[in-house]
Amino acid sequence: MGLMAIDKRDLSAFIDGLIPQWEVVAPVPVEFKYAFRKVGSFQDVALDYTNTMLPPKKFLLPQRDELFSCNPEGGPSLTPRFDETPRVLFGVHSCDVHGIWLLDDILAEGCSDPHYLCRRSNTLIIGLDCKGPCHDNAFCKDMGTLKPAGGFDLFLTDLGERYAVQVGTGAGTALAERGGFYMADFEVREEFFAAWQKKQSGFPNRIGYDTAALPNILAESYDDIIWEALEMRCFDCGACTTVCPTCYCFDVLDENDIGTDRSIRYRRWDSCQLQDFAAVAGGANFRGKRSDRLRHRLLRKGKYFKEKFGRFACVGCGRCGRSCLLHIDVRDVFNQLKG
Amino acid sequence: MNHKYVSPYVPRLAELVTARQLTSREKFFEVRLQDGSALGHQPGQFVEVSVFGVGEAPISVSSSPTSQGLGFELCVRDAGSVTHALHELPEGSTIGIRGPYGRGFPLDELKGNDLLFVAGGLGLVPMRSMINYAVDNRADFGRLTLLYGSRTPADLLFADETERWRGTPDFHVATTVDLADGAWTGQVGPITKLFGGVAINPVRTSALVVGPPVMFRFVLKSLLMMGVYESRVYLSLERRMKCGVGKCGHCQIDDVYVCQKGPVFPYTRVRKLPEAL
Amino acid sequence: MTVRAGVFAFTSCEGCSLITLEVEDRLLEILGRVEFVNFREAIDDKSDDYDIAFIDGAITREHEVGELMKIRERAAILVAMGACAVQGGLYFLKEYHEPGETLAYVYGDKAGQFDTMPVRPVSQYVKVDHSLYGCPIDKREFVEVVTALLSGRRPNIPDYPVCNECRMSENICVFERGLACMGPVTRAGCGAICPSRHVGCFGCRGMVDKPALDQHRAVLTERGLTEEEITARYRMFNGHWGSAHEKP
Amino acid sequence: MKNLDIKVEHVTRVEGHGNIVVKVRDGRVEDARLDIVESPRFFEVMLQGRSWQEASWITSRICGICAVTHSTASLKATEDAFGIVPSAQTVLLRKLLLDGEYIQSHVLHVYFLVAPDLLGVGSVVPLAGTHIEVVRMALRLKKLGNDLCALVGGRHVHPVAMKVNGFTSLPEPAGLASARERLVAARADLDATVELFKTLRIPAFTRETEYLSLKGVDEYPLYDGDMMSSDGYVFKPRGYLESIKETVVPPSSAKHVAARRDSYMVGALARFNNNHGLLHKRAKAVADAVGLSAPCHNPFMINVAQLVETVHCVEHAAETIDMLLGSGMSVEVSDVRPIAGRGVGVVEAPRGTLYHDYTYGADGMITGANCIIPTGQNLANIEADMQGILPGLLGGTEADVAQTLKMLVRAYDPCISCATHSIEVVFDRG
Repeated sequence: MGLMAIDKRDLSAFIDGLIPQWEVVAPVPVEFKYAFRKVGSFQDVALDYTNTMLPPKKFLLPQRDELFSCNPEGGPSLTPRFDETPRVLFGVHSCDVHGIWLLDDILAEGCSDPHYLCRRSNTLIIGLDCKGPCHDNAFCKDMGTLKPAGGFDLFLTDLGERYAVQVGTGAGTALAERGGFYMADFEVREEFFAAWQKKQSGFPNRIGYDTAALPNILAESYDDIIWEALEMRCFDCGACTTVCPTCYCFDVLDENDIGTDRSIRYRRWDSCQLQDFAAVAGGANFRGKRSDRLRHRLLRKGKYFKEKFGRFACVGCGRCGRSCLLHIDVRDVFNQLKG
Repeated sequence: MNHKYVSPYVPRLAELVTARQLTSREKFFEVRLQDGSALGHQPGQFVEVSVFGVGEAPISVSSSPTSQGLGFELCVRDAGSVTHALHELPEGSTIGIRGPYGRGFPLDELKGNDLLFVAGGLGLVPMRSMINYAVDNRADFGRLTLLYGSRTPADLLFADETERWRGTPDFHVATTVDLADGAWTGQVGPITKLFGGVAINPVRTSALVVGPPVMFRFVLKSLLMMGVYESRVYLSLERRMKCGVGKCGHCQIDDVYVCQKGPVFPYTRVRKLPEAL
Repeated sequence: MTVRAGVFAFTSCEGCSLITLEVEDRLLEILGRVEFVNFREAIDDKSDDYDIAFIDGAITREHEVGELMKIRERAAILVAMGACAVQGGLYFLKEYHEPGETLAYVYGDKAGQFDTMPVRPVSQYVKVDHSLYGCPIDKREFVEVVTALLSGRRPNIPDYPVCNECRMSENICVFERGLACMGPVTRAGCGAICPSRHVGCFGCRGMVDKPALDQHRAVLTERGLTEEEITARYRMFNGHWGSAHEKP
Repeated sequence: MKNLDIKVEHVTRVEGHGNIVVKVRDGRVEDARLDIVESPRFFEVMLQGRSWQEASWITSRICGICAVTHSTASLKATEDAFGIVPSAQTVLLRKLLLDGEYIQSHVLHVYFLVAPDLLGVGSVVPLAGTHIEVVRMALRLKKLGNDLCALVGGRHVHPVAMKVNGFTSLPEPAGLASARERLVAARADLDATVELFKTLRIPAFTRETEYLSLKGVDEYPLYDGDMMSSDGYVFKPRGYLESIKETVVPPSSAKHVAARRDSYMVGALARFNNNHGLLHKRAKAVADAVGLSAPCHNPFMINVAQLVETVHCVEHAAETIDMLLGSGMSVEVSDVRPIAGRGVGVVEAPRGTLYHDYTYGADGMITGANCIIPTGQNLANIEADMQGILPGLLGGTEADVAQTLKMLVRAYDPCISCATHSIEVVFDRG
């Protein structure tokens, strides 16, 4: 799709113009960090933010996602629940756009997940380019997520007085028709290209090899002692998967209403790093060893999805490393495995 | 509400037609889908059973698709919240069924072969589906042999049926228990003890193995020593199949979702999955 | 279905009993399903015929043991309610002082007239079917246990660390605020209420089944806590847990 | 009726385990006691060797009903010891928390524990059948109190956000604004409660009594002030040990307390009698409407005084929120430097004056502690009232006598587990 532009002074009117029609979600400051929240006005948005604590996936796969309700009277009758709230995720950085793009593939593949797809089809994604590395441990460049390749409707790159706007979908085109946007002229294209060049050189590589080799390196490291060593730094708390833009594992639970006999089946975020994740009702735990759980996570991130979808299930955002109290950092592990 | 999306997580309603105690821990259920349709399963597949307000659990289908009944059969051990609630339900209750899910035994590949069924404990539940399929399509298969091991004589499942199988032409049945009581006159010891007493033609035999994880390693060793081809050994793996549709992640071993690619796997595949055994 | 229930308080502040009345939004619905037939703090009836017994408080006196055992015999389901009942709670702090001195300090020369024995959780004396964790218990979890028991399912009580739900709440980690926290080894379910208010977790919900203690100590040491400070943290709500293994 | 032996084991609808014991011989009251048979809990010992940061966290666990007041008294004691004067914002937030606790605690007591007696039912459960609107109203008001505590302190039972010289985090202004709306809306429920109270028959019994409470200057005093007696003397909180004395009275595991007379009363009625002029005008109007005027010597009127205070706290909370929002809250740096010494924190709990008294070493570790709890102070007075009321009851049946005595005990809203642990500690005052 094409390249457009919008003057900075027009962005506010554009976003505020969306709010009556869509639930607009954007990064906002929370003390010295940031979080994606529903905003009431463009003024609330932190344009110049570093990575949010949780990725925006929480609006597509909420922590508690009701699948259906059950009314035992006359049946029982089961009513599926679908969230059709029209929503705009604004200000999503390239790494997180990649995360959503991967979830799009994963949750559509095979037996597709309509609860996700329903939310997704009602969600517009307006990305916003970050200007520099958000943190020392971000390794987006190594994971190939410096610029978006899919999964967005519009994507904004700061050119000083205006933004270059990549249009990713037809819905994005429709958004751009709301006013303020114009086709990119030669000058915008030049600046956009220059900005991209500048961004590329401004981000260092933080993995000491070409990540194309990663699946093989991980395969060869299956029995490496590094997994046992990492055990000594892991709590089984699942913070790493909770903050991950591409983790989507869930648990399914029933909840009863005390006043009636109705119940709700819902799913909630789960984590392959929790001790009982692979335990069955009979008591056997098929991934009872902490080192096996750690390896499983890293293999998912760096091997399995790459082989299946052609893309890593790690976007290099570095959130897991920052949230780990004993500093288990995917980037460090990838580096150490190469040895 | 008509919706363009159909959720795979919403079960079909079904009736518990009969419920009968099988052993102290297992109960046997006949289940019929409310819309009258057949489940349409293959031997070795499983369903997700819902007790509304309690939850959902993966359960192997125990009846053969060839069986004459109107529904299908489940044999359930009281082991968790859902299975306990299922045991408590009276006949006629409404439950939810999703599935059938996964890949069962490869019927086309098995056709024409001798079949060696090796079942440990609850493993006989899914195996029963396959055994009855073979019995009902007796001409499609060669020699049939069932080796069945259980903890105690009281834990033996489907005793009547085991006798019926014994009476089927060219069907050899051998059982063993870990702990015998006074009345037990049969074999005592691990299931591998039964291998000495069976006469099979290894090159014509496909071996189907279902049982607790500890059993697999010894059984595999015995099978391979007997000369059964690796490519003709099939295992059914137990995992925590929560969603049944390859999403929730709980049943994943290495890069494989057991609920999608299993629970029945050829040994040649399992061998490449370090987390499988 | 309705059930008959009793709420029994032993050595406690009765805050957990009070929480059962603090679910104002659901209280009338609960009262429609749960008939409280013995609940000294709230009602006059003192029936011995109940299905579920909620036990609030630790066991610190000989006669409490007998009463507890009687309750256990009568109740089909016994729920230990709150840190005192579940793990002995804060009261275990007195066990770090010499017993005779303890009595004398509080009751002076009349100390001989008061009996007390080492603080023990309810599970030390009777089988506990379900536990409601925390000091005090969490009201949502109380409703969850009641509805689960009424529906014949196992209550959904987490066995993973507070860190998990703290991250879900998008809290800034209290370690980043320079505070110490028991979150990495403490059972979740409170919604990380303390870290959410910028307070380090004190571990009131007790530890997860298999806590990563060595790792936790490593974190606390790395953040500059001394051995004494670490021990003080561990003793606060988990003294009895420690004594059953190694006294922290 | 010449002889009477009453033993009510574990009086219901009170917090903690207490037994009423009465012995009458030939029409003469030989014994009238409220025995506290709660397990001793040794908080003063538990505190020893713990740091100043943990003190309020530990002492909050003295009581599940008035955890906010215990935390407040504890923080004030520590601040007193360290010479810290908390900011105006901190004080306002603490007062708002106290308002929330008073609303929740008084509503719980008046509606759930006392009203069943006055309406002739056994508990709030049948009350839900006969007076569902009353119960709904009570739940709304109680939830308002709870939510106010949760908003400011994180939760009501054992708040988490209170700390020495400040708060760990501040409530959201939007939350305060919506709480204010609910406070104003609660007036309707309170008006209805007043109408209900007008119809209740409150036992007529008076006994001239000494009342102790904080002394207000320009505000009805819940948070601070000097101590005053209705007998006309005042004393500084720090000097409380010179004015009130605790004694151990086995078998009660709670100690009795007395000042210049053999007994005194603390709590809502004491505060009303001593400070009624400082009540919010709406609360004063309620007092007039339900016939409460100072001095009132009928202990059953404690519950009426609680209603009056509830009205006051609802209005006071709304005004406090206005002040907080008007000045704008800011994150404050709370600097705390422990110094060796002793500090006393006195606060009015819903049930009466609460004293926390800590001695710290230079390292900020507690070396000595004493807590005097309202119910402990009321115990001697409850027994004096029992002795006073009994002669007039002897014409009735044993069951009637027991019922009246239970109502009397309940009127005091005793918090028994609270009261079970303390004795005077010898402090090294150099």
